[in-house]
Amino acid sequence: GGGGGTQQQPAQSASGGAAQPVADAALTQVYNPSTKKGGTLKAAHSGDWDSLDPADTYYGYSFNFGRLYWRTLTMYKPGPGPEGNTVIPDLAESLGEPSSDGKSWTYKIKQGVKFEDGTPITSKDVAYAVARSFDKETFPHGPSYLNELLAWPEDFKGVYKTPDADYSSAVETPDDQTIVFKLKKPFASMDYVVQMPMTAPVPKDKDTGAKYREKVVSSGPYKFESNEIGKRFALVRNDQWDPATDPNRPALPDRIEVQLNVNADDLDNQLISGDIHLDIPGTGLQPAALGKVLPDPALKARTDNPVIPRLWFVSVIPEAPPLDNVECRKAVLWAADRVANQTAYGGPVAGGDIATNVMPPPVVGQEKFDLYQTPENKGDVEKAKQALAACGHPDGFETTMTYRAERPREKALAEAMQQALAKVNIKLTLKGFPASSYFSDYAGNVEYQKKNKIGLAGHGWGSDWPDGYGFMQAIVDSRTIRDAGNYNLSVKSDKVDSLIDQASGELDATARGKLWVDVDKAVMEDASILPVVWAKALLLRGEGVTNVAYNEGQSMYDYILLGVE
Amino acid sequence: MEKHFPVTAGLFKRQVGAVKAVDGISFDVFQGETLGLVGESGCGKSTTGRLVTRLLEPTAGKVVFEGRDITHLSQGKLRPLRRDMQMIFQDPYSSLNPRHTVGAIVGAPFRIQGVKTEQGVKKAVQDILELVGLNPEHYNRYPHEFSGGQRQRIGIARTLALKPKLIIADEPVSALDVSIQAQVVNLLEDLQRELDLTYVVIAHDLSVVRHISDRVAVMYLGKIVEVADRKSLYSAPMHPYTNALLSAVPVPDPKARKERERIRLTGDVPSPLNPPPACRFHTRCWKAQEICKQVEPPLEERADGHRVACHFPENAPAAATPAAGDAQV
Amino acid sequence: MTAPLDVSGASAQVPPEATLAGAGRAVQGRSLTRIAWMRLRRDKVALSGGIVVIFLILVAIFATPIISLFGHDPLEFHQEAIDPNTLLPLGDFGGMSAEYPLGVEPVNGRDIFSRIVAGAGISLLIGFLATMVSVLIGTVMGVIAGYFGGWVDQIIGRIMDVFLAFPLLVFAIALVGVMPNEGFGLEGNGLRIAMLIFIIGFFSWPSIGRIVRGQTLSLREREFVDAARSLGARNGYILFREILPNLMAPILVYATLLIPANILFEAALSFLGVGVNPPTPTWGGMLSEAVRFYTLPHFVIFPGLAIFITVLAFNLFGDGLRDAFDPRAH
Amino acid sequence: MLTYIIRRFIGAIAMLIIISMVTFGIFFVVPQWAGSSPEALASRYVGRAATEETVALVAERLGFNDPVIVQYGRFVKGIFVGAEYDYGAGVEQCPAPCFGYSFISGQPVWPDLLDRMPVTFSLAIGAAFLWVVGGVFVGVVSALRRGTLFDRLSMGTALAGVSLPIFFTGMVTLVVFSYGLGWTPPGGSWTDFTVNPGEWAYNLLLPWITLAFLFAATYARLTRAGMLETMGEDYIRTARAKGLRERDVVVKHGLRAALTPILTLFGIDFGLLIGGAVLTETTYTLPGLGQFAILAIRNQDLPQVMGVVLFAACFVVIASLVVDLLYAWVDPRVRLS
Amino acid sequence: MSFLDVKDLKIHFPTDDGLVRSVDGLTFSLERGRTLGIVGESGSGKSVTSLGILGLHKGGRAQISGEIWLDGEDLVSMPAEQVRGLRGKKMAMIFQDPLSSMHPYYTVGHQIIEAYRIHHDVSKQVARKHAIDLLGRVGIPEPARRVDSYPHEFSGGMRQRAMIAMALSCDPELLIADEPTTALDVTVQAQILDLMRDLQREFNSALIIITHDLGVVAELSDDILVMYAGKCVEYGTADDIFYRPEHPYTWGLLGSMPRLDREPTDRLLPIKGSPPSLINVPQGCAFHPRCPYSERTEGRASAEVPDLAPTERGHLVRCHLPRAERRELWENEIKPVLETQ
Ligand SMILES: Nc1ncnc2c1ncn2[C@@H]1O[C@H](COP(=O)(O)OP(=O)(O)OP(=O)(O)O)[C@@H](O)[C@H]1O
Ligand SMILES: Nc1ncnc2c1ncn2[C@@H]1O[C@H](COP(=O)(O)OP(=O)(O)OP(=O)(O)O)[C@@H](O)[C@H]1O
Ligand SMILES: [Mg+2]
Ligand SMILES: [Mg+2]
Repeated sequence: GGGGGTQQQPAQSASGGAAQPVADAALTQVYNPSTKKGGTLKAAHSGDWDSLDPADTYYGYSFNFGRLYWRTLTMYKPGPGPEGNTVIPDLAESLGEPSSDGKSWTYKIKQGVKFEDGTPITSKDVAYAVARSFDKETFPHGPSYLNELLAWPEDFKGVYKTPDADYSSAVETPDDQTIVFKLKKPFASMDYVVQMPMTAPVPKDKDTGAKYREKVVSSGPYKFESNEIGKRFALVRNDQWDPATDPNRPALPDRIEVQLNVNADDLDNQLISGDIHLDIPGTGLQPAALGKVLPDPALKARTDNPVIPRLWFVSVIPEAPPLDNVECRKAVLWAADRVANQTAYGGPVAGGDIATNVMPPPVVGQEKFDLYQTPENKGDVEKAKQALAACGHPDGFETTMTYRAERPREKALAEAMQQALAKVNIKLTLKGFPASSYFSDYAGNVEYQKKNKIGLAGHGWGSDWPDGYGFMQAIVDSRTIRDAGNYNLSVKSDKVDSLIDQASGELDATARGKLWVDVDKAVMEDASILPVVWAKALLLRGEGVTNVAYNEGQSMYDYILLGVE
Repeated sequence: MEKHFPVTAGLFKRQVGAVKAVDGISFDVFQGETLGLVGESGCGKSTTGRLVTRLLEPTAGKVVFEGRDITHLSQGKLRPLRRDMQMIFQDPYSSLNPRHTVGAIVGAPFRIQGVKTEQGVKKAVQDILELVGLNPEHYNRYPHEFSGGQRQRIGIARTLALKPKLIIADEPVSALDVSIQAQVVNLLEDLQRELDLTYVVIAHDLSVVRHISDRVAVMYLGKIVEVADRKSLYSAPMHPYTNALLSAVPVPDPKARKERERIRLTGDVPSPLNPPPACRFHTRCWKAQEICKQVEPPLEERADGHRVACHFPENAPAAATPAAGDAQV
Repeated sequence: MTAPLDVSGASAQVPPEATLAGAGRAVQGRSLTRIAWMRLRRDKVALSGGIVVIFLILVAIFATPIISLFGHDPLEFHQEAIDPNTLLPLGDFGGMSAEYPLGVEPVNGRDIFSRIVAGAGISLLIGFLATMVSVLIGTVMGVIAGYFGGWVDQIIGRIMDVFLAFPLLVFAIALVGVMPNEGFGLEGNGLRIAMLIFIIGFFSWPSIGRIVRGQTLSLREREFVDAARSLGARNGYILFREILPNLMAPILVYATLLIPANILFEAALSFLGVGVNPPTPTWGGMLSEAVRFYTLPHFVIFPGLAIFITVLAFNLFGDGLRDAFDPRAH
Repeated sequence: MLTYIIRRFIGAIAMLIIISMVTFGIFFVVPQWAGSSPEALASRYVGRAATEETVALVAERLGFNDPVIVQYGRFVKGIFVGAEYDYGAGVEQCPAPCFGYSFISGQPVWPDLLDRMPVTFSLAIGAAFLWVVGGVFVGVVSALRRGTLFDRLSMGTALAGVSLPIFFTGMVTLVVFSYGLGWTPPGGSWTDFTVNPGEWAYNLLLPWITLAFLFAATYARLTRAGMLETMGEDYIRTARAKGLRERDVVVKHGLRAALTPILTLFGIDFGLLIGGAVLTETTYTLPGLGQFAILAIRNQDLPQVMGVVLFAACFVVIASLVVDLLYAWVDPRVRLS
Repeated sequence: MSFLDVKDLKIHFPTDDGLVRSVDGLTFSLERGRTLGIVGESGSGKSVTSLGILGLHKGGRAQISGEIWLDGEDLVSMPAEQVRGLRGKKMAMIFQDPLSSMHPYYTVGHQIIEAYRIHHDVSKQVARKHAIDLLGRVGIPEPARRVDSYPHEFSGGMRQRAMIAMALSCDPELLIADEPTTALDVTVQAQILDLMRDLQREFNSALIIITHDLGVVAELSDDILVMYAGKCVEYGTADDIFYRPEHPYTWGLLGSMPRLDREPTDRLLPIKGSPPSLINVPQGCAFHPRCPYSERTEGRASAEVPDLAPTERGHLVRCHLPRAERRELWENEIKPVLETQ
C-alpha cells in the first residue's frame, strides 16, 4: 500500500532550500531551489541505455529520467527525504482502487493530458502500452511484473503477433478514463508496479515495435528533438504538455542534452568543472575523482552521500562441496574481513556501510541485525575455525570465487576475500568473467556452477521498489532459479521460501515488514549470502544546477526537478 | 634429353609456356676423358649438369650411366649411385655450408652414404684434404676462414671423398682470380690423372675449356651445336657460332689485335622462353639463309668425331693457324 | 719440367691472412657464432641491454627472497597505509617510505615494489615461452613453406595472410575472455598462463614464419644444398643438418626481438583485463588498475617503467645481436 | 593485371570467409565448452529478472535454436543478399551488406560501423602522416649522419619509442597535457572534420602524437637501415659519378628506393590501424572502430563482433592489395601476374 | 704535364679491424687519346683508384693524399662541390655491373637525360633528343622506343651500352671504365670493346680501363699498370708488359692464363697462395710470400719495400731482384715455359 495520496506542491516550495554548498545538502532538502525556467541541462552517461522505449528498459536512472518524456499512472513523490519513497498519482487522478479481494486495481486517467502531437491520452493508450509490453520477444529488457501479475488470456502472444486478441481479462478500459488491472492473485503493491514505465501511454498508430525506441512519442513535458542511439539525444519542450495536469514536474530547462558512452573519468572531470550538469547513472564518482573531491573542502561541499537500496554481496553457493554444509558457509561468513571488503567497494564514503544483513536500510521496514558479529568487523578466525571443525574441514578447503572482470570493485572484493579466507586455510581461486555473460554463462548458470565448483560469487542487487518484496524476492526465492541467468545464485532454503509466501500474502504493511525481516534472518542463518556493503554513492551536484534533491524512491537525484541557472 | 621449366599465368595457373632450358641434346662422355661444355650465359649448361646428376628431373630423354638408365630412378635407388657421380659447384662461397667445419663438410659424404672407413672418418677426411692441397689440420676450421681458392679446394675434396667415377664441374673456376684459377685447374688435372676420373667441365671461358678438355661441346640456346675433340674444334670450328665465339675471345697479345680480324656477332642471345624456330642461331648468323629459318639442322658428323648442327658449316677439315685465330667473313 | 711458379701440389698452404692471425697454429676454427659473439662483446649498448635482461631474469628467479628482504608479500593488504575514506595511500608520493620503497596501491595498500618484482616473473615467463611457441610454429611453417615451395608454400602463405588480417588483439580478448577454467591437466592460473602463452605465441608466429620462409628460400638456392642432394642426402638431412643451422642466427635474433613484443602483448591483454587472473601481479594489470587512479603518479609510473625498461633492454640486446650476426651492419 | 586483381580478390574473399568462420566459432564453440545452451546464450540479451519465457522467446528470435551452421549461413546470406529484421510491428529490409542487427541495441550493425569509421580513419590518417614524415625524415638524416650524436640520439629515442606501450604513454600524456596542463582536450573528445576542422585536429592531437611516436620509431629505424643499404648501392655511385648534387642523390635516388619496403610496412600498419586501433582508442576513449570492437566483445554482441572483425580484415586486405599495386607502380621491376 | 697526372696517390680506410691501405702511393699519367689499362687481382685497389680520381671514394672515413692533376687542376685539394661539377662533364665512369649500376626505378632515358641536364641547361625535350641520339650512337636498335625502357628490360649488353651512353652524355675528356665487360658474355664483350675503341677514337678522350683480364687490356691499352696490394708493381707500355715483363707477379699472371692463341700448355703456371688482405700487407715487398724468387734477395724482400724503379723507356718495376737477373729469369726460365709447351 502506498503513502499519502494528497497532491502536493512542487518540492521546492515545500522545503526550505539551502543555497550554501554543504555536503549532503540535497539529502534532506532541495538544494539551490529555483523556479527559473530556461537554459540547457547537459547530462552525460558513461555507458548506454538498454532502451529509451518505456516497455523495454529496466534501469533505475532510466525510470527516473524517462519521466521527463513520459507519464505513468503513479510516480514516486518528487523531492528529498523519506517521503520520496511514497507513490503519488501522476497520470491517474488518484492512487489505485483495489477490489475487495485484492485481485483488481482501478485507476482513473486525468482529463486534458495529451501526447506531443496533441491527441488526448486515454486509458486505451495506457492499456495498449501495457499490452505491448507483454511481448518479451520484442522487449526483452523490460520488467515482466505485469506479465506475471495480470490474468492474460491463454492465447495472448502480444499485440504484434496476435493483433486482434482481446486482452481485457488482464487490463480493461471500460471508458476512456478508466483502466482496470485484473490480477491472477491478490497483490498489494500495485501502486508501486504501475509507477514503472510499462504504464506510460503509447499511441497505437505510432507504435513501431522494436524501433519505437528511436522515436518515442512524449506524454511528458519534454519530447525528442533528435536521437542518435548509442551517441546522444536531445529533448526539447513538449508544447502539448499541460502543467495544470502535472503539479509534480516543474520542467525548468528549455532543453536537455544527453551524451552517451562518455569516458567515466572524463565525465567526472567535466562534472567537477561544470561542463556538464548531470551524471545520469547516478552511481557516484570514480576513484580518481574521489581522490580529488574528498580532500578538497570546496568540492566536498558539493557532494551528497546517500545510502541507496542496493546490496553488494557474495553468494555462498551450497552446490559446491563442502559449502553444502551450512557450517562451512558460516566459516566463510565468520572469516570474512568486512572492513577490507568495504574498502574494496570504495570505503565508507564511496562504497557503502558495512552490511550485516541482506536488506539495506532504505528498504521500508528494514531492520539491522548482525548474526556474525566480529571484533572491529575484521573477521573472527576463532569462530571460523570452530565452524570449520563443525563442518568437518578443520584444515580448510579450496573453492573458487567468481567476479565480473570489468568491475574493479568486484575484483578487489575477490582479492580481499582471498586474503581473509586464507587466514583460516580456505584457499580461493579467483576467476573473472565478462559481465555480459556473467549470469547467463557463468556464475548464474547452474550447470556451470556445478561443473566448475563455484563456491563464491560476487555481485549486487538493487530493488525495483524499496519494500521487502521488491528487494528480496529476486535474490532469495529458490523458486526463481532456472538453468541460466539467475540472480539468486545460492539461497535454496524451504524455510526462506515459505516465509516469502507468507510475507507476500500479508496485506498489513507493518506485519509484512516484520515478515521480510524474518526472511532476512532466515537467509543469514542459512549463511548462503555474505553481505558486503549497503551501497552508498558519492554524488556530485553539478555546477550551476538548481533544484537538486536526492529522492529515495529513485535513489538518485530527482531528475524531473532539476533546472539550470 | 630435355628440360622445360613450366611458365604459368592466368587466373587458374594454366601452363602457358615453357622455358626450353635444355631442348633435345645428346652427348656421351667416355671413361677417363674430360668433356667441356661451353656456351653463353643462359644457354642451359648448368641445367644440363643438373640433369645428368639428377638434381633436376628431365622432361624427356634418358640419362644412362654405366649402362644403367638412371633417368627415372627414385631418389632412394639413386642414392648408392651418387657415390660414383659427383658435382663441383661454381660459387665457392655458397657451395659450402658456413655453419659446418671443413671436417663436417668433407666428411658429409661418408655420413650421408653411411660409408665406414678403416681409420675413421676423420683420418679419411684429412687424407683427402691433403690430397687437394689443404692443411689437414684445418679440419676444424670454418669455410669463411679460407680464401676463394681454398674453398674451392674444400668443395673438390668433398666430391672426392667417395672416390667417384664421374665428376661434373659447373664453372669450377669462373669465380676465382686468374692466379687462383690456374691453381685449381692444375689441381683438377692432377686429380684426374691420379684417380682416373671422368670430368664434364662446364664453363664459359673457352680458353679454360680448351686447356682441360679432351672433347668440347658447344651449346647455344639449349642445344648442342657442335661437338668435337679439342683440337679439331679449336683449330677448325665448323659451326658459325663456335667460330664467332672463338674470335671474340680477347687475346693477351697487343700485336695480335692489329692483325686479327674478328667475327662480330650482333645482338644478344634470344630468350629461351621463345627461341627462334629451326636453327636457333639464324637470327645472329651472317650466313643464314631461308632454310635456316625453316629446317632445323641435325647434329651430324661432318668429320672424324666432329659433329655439327649447321646447314652451312664452315671450314672443311682444312686447318687454320691456331696462333692467329681464324677469321673468315 | 716443373716450373718454379707451380706450387699447386700438396704444399700450398698460405693461410688467408684476413682471418687467421697465427698461421697454421690455431687449429680450432672460429665459427660464425663465435665471431658474432666477439662482435657483440664490443657493442656496449647491446651488452648493457643484455646485462639488464640478465638482471631481470635474476630478479624473476629470486623474486621470493628479494621480496622477503625488501618488501611485503605482494598479495598482502595493508589497510593501515590507506586513507579509509579516499582509499588513497597515506603519506606523500603514494606512501613511499623505507617500508614501502615504491609506495602502496590504493584501496588495498599492497606493496608496489614487491608486486613489480613478482610481476617480472610473469612477464618474462610469458614473454619467453610465448616466443618459444611462435618460434616453434614459425620455424616449422617457415621452413616447410620455404623448402618445399609450390602449393605448400601457397597454403602456408595464405594462412599467414589470414593471421595478418585478423585483428589480433580483438581475437585474443574474445578468446581469453571465454576460456574454460580447466583443461589440459591444468586449472586456475596455471591454465590461464598456459592459455596466454599459447594465444600470444600462436598469434605472433607469422612474423617469424615469414623471416624463416624467406631465409629458407634463399638457403635452398644455395649450392651447398645441391651439394648435399647430389651426395644423396634425404630431405630430413638437408633440412636439419644443412638448412636449420643456418637459420639459427636469424631465429635467435628475431626471437630476441619477439620477446619484447610478446611482453607488450601480454601487458596489453592484462591492460584490457583479460590477462592473468588476479591477484597475481602483472605489470599490464597494474597499469590497467592505475588507469582508474591516474592521479597517483607512482601507481602509473612504476609498472609502466618496468615494462619500458624490460622491453627496451630486450630490444637493445636483440638489435645488437642482429648487428653482430649481420656483417653488413659493419 | 586485371587477372591479378581478380585473383587477389578471390583470395581475399576466401580469407574473409575463414576469418568469419573462426569468429563465429569462438562465439559459439567456446561457450559450449562451458556447457552453454541456446537459453544461456539468450539470457545474455535480456533484462535482469527476465522470465524463462522471455529467455526462450529471445533465443528463438535470435535464432540460437538452429544449428550453428544454419546460423552462420544466415549471417553470410545477410552479407550477400541482405536480410529482414522483424521489429515486432513490422519487417524491415536490411540491404546487403547486412551484418545483422545488434543483439543488444537492435540497431543495424553496418551503419554503426560506417558511423565509427571517420574516427578511426581520422586517427590513422593524422598519425600516419606524422609518423611517415617524421620517421622518414629522422631515418634519412640518421643514415646520412651515421654515427653522429644525432644518429645515436634519434635511434635511441626510436628504440625507446617502440618499447613504450601505448596505453602507458597515452595515460601519461593525458594526465600531463590534458588534466594537468590543460593544453589538450580530455580523452574522448571528438569532433567531425566536416563540423569543425580546427576542433577535429585539436581533439586528435594527442592521440596522433602518441601513436605517431610509437610508429615513427619503427619507420625511422627502417628508413635508416634502408637508406644505409641503398646509399651503398652501385646506382648511387653512378648518380654521384654523373655529378648529381648530393641532395638529389639522396632524395631522388636513395630515398626513392629506400622507401619501397617502408611502403609495404605502411600498408600493413595502416590497414591494421584502420581496422581498429584498439589500444589507442581505449586509452583515449575515442568512439572509433577499436572501441566499438572492444565494446562488442565485452557485450558479446555477435553481429557487431562479426561486423567489426570482417570490416577490419577487409581493410587489411585492401591495404595490402593497394600496396602491391603501388609497389608495381613504384618499382617497375615488379610485374603483377 | 700530362692531361691526367696522378702522383703518389694514397687512399686509406680506417676500419674496426685496422687501416685498409687500398691505394698506397700510386703514380701514373695519361694523355688525351690514349688508353691506360690497370690490371690486378681482386682487391688490389683498382676500383678505389678510379673512384678516388672521381672523388667518389668517400664511402667511409677515407683518407686521401697525393695529387691528381686533371687538365692542370688538382682534384685532391679542390673543394668537393667543384669536383662534383667536373664529374660527368669532364670525367666520367663506366661501371662493372650495369644492372646494379643503373637505378631500377627510372627509365634508361631518364637517367641519361638527368646526366645531361646536370651540366647543360636545356629543356627536357632537347635532352631527350640528345639521349636518343646517344643510344643510337652506342648501337641500341630503335633508340626512340628504347629510351623509355627500364634497365631490367634491357639485356646485359644493351645495359652496358646504355651505361656508356650515360657516361658519354657530356663528352667527357677522361673516361674510366671499371671492368666494363666482366659481367658479359664473350661475344657481347667483344662488341663492347669495339664500341669503346671506336668511341674513344671519335671523342679523343683519355681512357682508363680497369680489368683483371689481360686479354682485355691487350685489346685496348697503350699503357698498362699492374697493381698488387694497393701498389703499382709494374708500369709500362703494352709491349713492355706483354713482351718484356720484369716483375715476377706479372709473370705469374701471364703464366696463369690458358691462351687460345698458342698451343695448349700441359700445365698452367699459377702463383701460389692468395692475395693478401690490405689490412695486413706483408712487410717489405708485398708479393714476397708468393714470390718464388724472394730467397734470392737475401732477406730484403721481407724487410724493405722495393722502389718503383725505371728500366729503359719509362718502364717501371718494383722489385728487389737486380735488373739483369730479372731479364735473365724471364728470357731463360719463364718465357720458354709459356711459349713452347
Ligand atoms: N628453375 C628454373 N625455372 C625456370 N627457368 C629456369 C630455371 N633454371 C634455369 N632456368 C632457365 O633456363 C635457362 C638455362 O639456365 P642454365 O642455368 O642452365 O644456364 P647456364 O648456361 O648455366 O648459364 P650461366 O652461364 O649463366 O650459368 C636460363 O634461361 C634460365 O633462365
Ligand atoms: N669504403 C671502404 N672501406 C674499407 N675498405 C674498403 C673500402 N672500399 C674498398 N675497400 C677495400 O679496398 C680494397 C681494394 O678494393 P677495390 O675495390 O679497389 O679492389 P679491386 O681491385 O677493384 O677488386 P675487384 O677486382 O674485386 O673489383 C679491398 O680490400 C676493399 O676491401
Ligand atoms: Mg650456370
Ligand atoms: Mg673493382
